[in-house]
Amino acid sequence: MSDFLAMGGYAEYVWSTFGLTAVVLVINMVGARRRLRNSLREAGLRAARQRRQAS
Amino acid sequence: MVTVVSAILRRDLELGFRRWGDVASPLMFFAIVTALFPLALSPAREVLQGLGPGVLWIAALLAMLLSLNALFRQDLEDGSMEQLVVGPHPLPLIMLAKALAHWLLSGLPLVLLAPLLAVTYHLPAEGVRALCVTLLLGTPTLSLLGSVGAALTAGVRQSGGLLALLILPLCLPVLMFGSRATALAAEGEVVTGPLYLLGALLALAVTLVPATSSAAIRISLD
Amino acid sequence: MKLPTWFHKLGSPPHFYRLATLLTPWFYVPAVLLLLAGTYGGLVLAPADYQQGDGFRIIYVHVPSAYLSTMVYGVMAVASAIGLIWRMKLAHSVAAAAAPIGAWFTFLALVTGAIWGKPMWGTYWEWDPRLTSELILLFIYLGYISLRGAFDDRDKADRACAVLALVGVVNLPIIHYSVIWWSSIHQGPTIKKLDAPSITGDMLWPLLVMILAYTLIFAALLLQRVRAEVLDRERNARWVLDIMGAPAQGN
Amino acid sequence: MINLSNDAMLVADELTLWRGELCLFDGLSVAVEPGQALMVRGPNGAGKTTLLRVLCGLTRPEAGQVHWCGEPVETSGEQFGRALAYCGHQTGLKADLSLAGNLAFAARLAGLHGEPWRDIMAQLGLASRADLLVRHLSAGQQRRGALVRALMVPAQLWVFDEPFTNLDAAGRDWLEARLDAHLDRGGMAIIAAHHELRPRPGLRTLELAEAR
Repeated sequence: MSDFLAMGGYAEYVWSTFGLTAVVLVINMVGARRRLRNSLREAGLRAARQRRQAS
Repeated sequence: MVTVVSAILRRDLELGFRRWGDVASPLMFFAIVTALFPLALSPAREVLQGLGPGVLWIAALLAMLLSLNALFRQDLEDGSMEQLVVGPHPLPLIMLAKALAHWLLSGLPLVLLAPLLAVTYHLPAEGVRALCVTLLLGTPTLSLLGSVGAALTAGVRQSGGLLALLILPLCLPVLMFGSRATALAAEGEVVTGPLYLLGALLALAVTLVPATSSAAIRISLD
Repeated sequence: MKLPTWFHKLGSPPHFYRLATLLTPWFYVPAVLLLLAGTYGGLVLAPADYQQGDGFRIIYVHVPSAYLSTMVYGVMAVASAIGLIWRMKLAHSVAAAAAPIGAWFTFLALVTGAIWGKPMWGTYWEWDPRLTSELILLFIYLGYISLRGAFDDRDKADRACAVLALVGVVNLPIIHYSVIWWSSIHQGPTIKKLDAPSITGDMLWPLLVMILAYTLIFAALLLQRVRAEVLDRERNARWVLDIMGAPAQGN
Repeated sequence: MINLSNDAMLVADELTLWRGELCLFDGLSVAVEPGQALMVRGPNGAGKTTLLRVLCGLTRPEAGQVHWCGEPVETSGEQFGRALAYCGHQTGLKADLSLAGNLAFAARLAGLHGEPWRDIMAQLGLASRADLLVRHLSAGQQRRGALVRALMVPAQLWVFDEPFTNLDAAGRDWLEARLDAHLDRGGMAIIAAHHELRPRPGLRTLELAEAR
């Protein structure tokens, strides 16, 4: 296991790139979901407001 | 066709001379920026000769960016661009005339001032000649590309930095070929290659930009 | 030019919104699975490269993000063209949604490329044609995103950014080849450029798996962001109110 | 005078335009024929200016089409451009040029020779101001300068946005008389105004409701 982690001496480079990739992927996944949540919430507020105005 | 271009050129040039301050400031900026490097780095001949072409070209590019910002802003505020858009004349032709007028007021003066500044960098004669030729070929392309950026950001509030961010990546090929050709010429090498490429970029810009900046200005006027 | 009806149907926001809601998990799940498979393949199964040793494994994250950075700009340019020509707000929504994703992966390609450069050339940053083009592409993305942010009217922002994306897509090849020309003049061909080492079969399949995984992840992220953009643009439309009637599902 | 083709018509159908949350107009259709003047009235912010800009092809509506002689205004370029005289809120004059300089530019652009603006300028009492920089003119004089520019070049369709503001009584009468002559010759006009136009044959009114 430890030589796997050593990556033939390139450990810091390989793991840093894979780590950074994971971080960027997570940032994008969370970001996209939150962007959608915000729009859904705003649309919900607007719908509620219009329903109040209509009634 | 010709009357439209000449009418716009005549008006914009007259405006340029009336507000000569707007024409002079990019020139002074060009001179000051080129003077910064010897003061900041070193007045040594070899250093300056090595830096010369790049610094002069970068300063010229930045100087043109200064004047591009206001290119359409004033026309939008006083409604004169609106009249041109609503008028019978083809908008791409009008935008080409505007870009030409901008070049005459900002690009050409830079080309005339460049030899003077090149001397302060101890550039040899071939280098100075190459600098002028590359600027003569490159600055119109910068005006054209810049007119697209200016048209896109004309309606937007404070857009100084934005215009530079939009335009500079597009101007990189001109900068690279221009400064490279000047440096190579200064070392006595043949530079026909980059000059042809600069000419090709100019031809491409003259054909593609007018239609693009027309679409852009219509969007800003919407 | 008469368009196929499915194109118009796809172009109608409510139809697209429902489709996107349905499809998002179908992209996410396989994407994550392929990602794990590709990573395992690349890190464990693939043999070390005879020249770069295990350092070459960085290509399994660098190459897919570099591919994505250009592919996403292509998606933005096509969407912008469709948006301008057929005046489809949905197409503009796709371009608006794709930009931040493209910018992120361009940044990722840039940094992973630089890190990969360290063991190869000894320095983190090397003005290699590929990395330089990637850097300029990042500036173009940032320019696009800041132009979009500068407009407060959404329709104007869409159309202006569409023009910018088309101007960009015309300039990208020009910039790329002038960078190659520029670097060949400066460095000369002596310095070994950052090209992928010769890949044999069992090194190759993880890379293809990773590229497919990245594409699917991009699709999933894009669908979510486009749904958000569509909701923002269609705020006055009837169908948005109907959807809001139902409990909000933000999967 | 240009030949006023009597089958020329401006037709706008099903115009829809939102501004953010507000709907300015929805499904608005209007047509103007030779000899007709359409007065657009409505409270501030009802979208009068925007409607005029849509009819000129400057602003693109969310939905709907505007046709001039059957051609969509956005793509009819020369034909519509020659027929239209547009006077918006802005004067369209460069502040750093003299009034005469601006008008000379407009005349050259329209291919007119000599100084066709002299007599209109005199009628509007601007003769003595011709060589002043537009920057130094009062708002009223600048408005009248814009009117001179719009009226100098013969056009079949006038689209004026509140042309009567900053005009004194004499100026108003002059413009009303000028409008009558224009309509008699088969011209058309779309005018956004707050105050009542003099009743005349072919005058129609379009009331824009408050944007909701």
